[in-house]
Amino acid sequence: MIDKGVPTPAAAVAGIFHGASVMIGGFGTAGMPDQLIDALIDQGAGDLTIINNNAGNGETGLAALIAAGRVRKIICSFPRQSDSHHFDARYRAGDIELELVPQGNLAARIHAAGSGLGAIFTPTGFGTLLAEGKETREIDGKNYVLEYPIHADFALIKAEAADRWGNLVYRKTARNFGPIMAMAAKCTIAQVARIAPLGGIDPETIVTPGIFVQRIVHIASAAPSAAQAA
Amino acid sequence: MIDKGVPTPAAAVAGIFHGASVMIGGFGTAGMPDQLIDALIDQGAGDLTIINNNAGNGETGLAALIAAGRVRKIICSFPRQSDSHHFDARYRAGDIELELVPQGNLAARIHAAGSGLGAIFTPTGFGTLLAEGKETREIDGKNYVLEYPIHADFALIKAEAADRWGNLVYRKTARNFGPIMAMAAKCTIAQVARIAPLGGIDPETIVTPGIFVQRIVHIASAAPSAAQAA
Amino acid sequence: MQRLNREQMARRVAQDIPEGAYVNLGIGLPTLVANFLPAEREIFLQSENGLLGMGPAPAPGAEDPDLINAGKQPVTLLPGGSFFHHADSFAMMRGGHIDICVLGAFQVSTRGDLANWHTGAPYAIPAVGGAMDLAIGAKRTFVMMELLTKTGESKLVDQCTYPITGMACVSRIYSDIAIFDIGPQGASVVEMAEGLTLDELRALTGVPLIAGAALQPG
Amino acid sequence: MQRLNREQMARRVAQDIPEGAYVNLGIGLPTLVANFLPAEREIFLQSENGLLGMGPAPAPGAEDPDLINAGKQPVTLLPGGSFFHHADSFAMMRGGHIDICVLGAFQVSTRGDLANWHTGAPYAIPAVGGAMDLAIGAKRTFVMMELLTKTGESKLVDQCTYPITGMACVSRIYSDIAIFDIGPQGASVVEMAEGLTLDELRALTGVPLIAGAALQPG
Repeated sequence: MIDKGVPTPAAAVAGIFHGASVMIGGFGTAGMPDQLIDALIDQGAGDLTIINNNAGNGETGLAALIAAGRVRKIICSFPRQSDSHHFDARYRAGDIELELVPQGNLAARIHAAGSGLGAIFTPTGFGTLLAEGKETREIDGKNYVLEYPIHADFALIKAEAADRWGNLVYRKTARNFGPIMAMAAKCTIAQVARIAPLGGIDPETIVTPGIFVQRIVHIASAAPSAAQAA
Repeated sequence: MIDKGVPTPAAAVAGIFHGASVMIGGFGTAGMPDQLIDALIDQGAGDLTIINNNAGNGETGLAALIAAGRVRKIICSFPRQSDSHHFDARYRAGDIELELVPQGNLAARIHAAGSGLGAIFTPTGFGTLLAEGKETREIDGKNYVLEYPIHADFALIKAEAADRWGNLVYRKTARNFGPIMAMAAKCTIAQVARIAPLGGIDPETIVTPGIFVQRIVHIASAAPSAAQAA
Repeated sequence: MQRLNREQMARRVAQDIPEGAYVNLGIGLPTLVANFLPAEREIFLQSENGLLGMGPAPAPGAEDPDLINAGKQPVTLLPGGSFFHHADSFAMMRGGHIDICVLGAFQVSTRGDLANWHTGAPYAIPAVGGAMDLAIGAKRTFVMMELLTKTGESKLVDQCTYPITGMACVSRIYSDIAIFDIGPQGASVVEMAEGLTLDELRALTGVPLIAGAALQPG
Repeated sequence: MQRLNREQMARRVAQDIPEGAYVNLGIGLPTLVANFLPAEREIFLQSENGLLGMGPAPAPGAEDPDLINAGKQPVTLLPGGSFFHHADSFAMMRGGHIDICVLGAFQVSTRGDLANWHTGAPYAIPAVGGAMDLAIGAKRTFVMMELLTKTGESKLVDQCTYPITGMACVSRIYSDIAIFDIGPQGASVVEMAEGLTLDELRALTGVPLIAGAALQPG
């Protein structure tokens, strides 16, 4: 019998190695897998390349991972925020490498990785600093930049519910990067607020089929109702 | 108030012009929008370029459109079937142009069109007859073929339910090409078995957001229960 | 000269958004436009973090941390709204499915280049977010901005001096002093603040301006 | 020599599919494999027309025209199964998420080129379907075929004479006479029909064959 459930966040992040590339879901704090990140900090892996939309907020989650000195490089679209001081300090000190990617290209490159494409011509960024040095091409009268897929060794994402085969559904705008990161990583680890029985999620509504998910861990405290009460 | 509903299949296919490119959903007969195709035959537009996975089965639907002499070119992955005699005859007579595309490249090219990409490097077909004359490139040790998006003027698709904003849900494997064709066509026309009130479809389960749909028509007889009884 | 304030600018943009339009309102000033959309028009607001059919801010206490807009503010979803993932969301944008995108700007050139993501200052940490996708994706890109900087320089320029966000992507500028259409011939003036003349506007901006149809003597 | 019949070949392939594998079974002979998967193993069958967790054929009268496999035959969905659109389905394939794909073949070359989509006959109407995506997408591509044509020619060849479906994509061949692994060194023999010698097999195929580990004297 296949059961992708693991008992604890520590078990969920086991095997994430020094130097790994790790996608982390979330847009700001919505969909951010806080408990998995905490477990990753405890686990100790460093020299990580992180792919996320942002570069951490405040003191928890990705910001804490950065503060702990575990991140060598970050690929993201929007690092600078009012409370991104941990990233800011390490970036200004030259301790973290930044690859800045327009948000839609970030999504498209992650999606391309999950879909097995070798590269894509995207119109976003043409003629800008972020396309400098990149191959460009005019196709049907419009200009495009060649962008390559972003793969990762691991993805840490947050979903609303899972069954033991790893099928996932999400909650509202916490969905964001979860489904495409799940496709693009070799090992996708999801923290979920609820475990459903097999067949308990309507097959028409499954957003991420279990084929894209390797481990799930139930985090009751990650339930949105709890977050709302906080 | 926005209501994308139109009263009849004839109204739904109004404006499809001579020489238009028309995507038609369906994999075999599952998801094939039969009533819309019948209406298109009655409407009279010809010289059409059709994008579909197949090239018609038996005597109805796409096969009837071909038999009526309305199709100039077909882009598909699997034209030859035991009952594709209308296509076979016209193809052998040189009356229909065929662009044969591997099924996954067909899906990826339609998806690329809907997503605004200029071209994609795909591994499928490398080294085969179907990549002859196409640009290729080795990326990270793997070989890829450059393929271009497939756009269309119209898409005719079949879904299970819609609301007046054009949000769609599908039924089982009748989903197939519907969601991506809806993204890739300038005007997407959906025949649906049920009209839901606005808000009557759970927003977490909407497969095709209404932004991709321009017209919907209610075809009670297209309900799968009726099809099963037939 | 009677300049528009921020609310008046937002109201003016809202006037031009037709029923049934799919619209993305950028962070900052453009977000205000939502407050002035006529209640009798159904207009679909998209937020690039994965929702379509965005409604107004929730009542205090009813905020949901999983239901936010691109500016990470709590929002609501209208009946008929939907959720989707980031690749689908930017496919809507990049694929030309959004009718109108309204953005703020540091500068816009008379050929429609937009600069709104980076001051280019050497100490600044760059951040782009969805700006470049929004700039080039929509069928029409509207810019909302005050026409002059605090030191009186025109933000409508011959050539952007800040790093650009997108090339030739702006179709219309709504400012506190005038409204401009951007086309192959350059910038044409659609409307001006009461009491302003075209020559005064030319002097303020220092760029060539065409008199739009509505300014022509009948 | 004791050749395997079609059912025995399917049973032999099924033996090698481990629990938890994501598997696509091609149209024709490979479809038979589903009948021999051990009931105690959970194995995920994908069909490229948009379902994962495919179950057995429905009872007569319970067919649903909207629930079919890639061969357009009625099927069922297991609890835990899911539906998705064609682009997602082929992303599963092309993106390397499927562990094993089992396909029929006209020919396979000793370097793993597969020919199974087109006889190349001038009068034939070509049809490719998902064959090219399936051939190159899965982590491992198994071929199931009778080793010899009806006229006795080997389908394992030095160089395919039919138009190929994919280059160097086959990892293993299950035939009625022998099982071959395809690797950088060429074809190695994993198992042979009882009573057959390696030299006899070499004579039947006419291609260089390596003795696999299991055939080596202990």
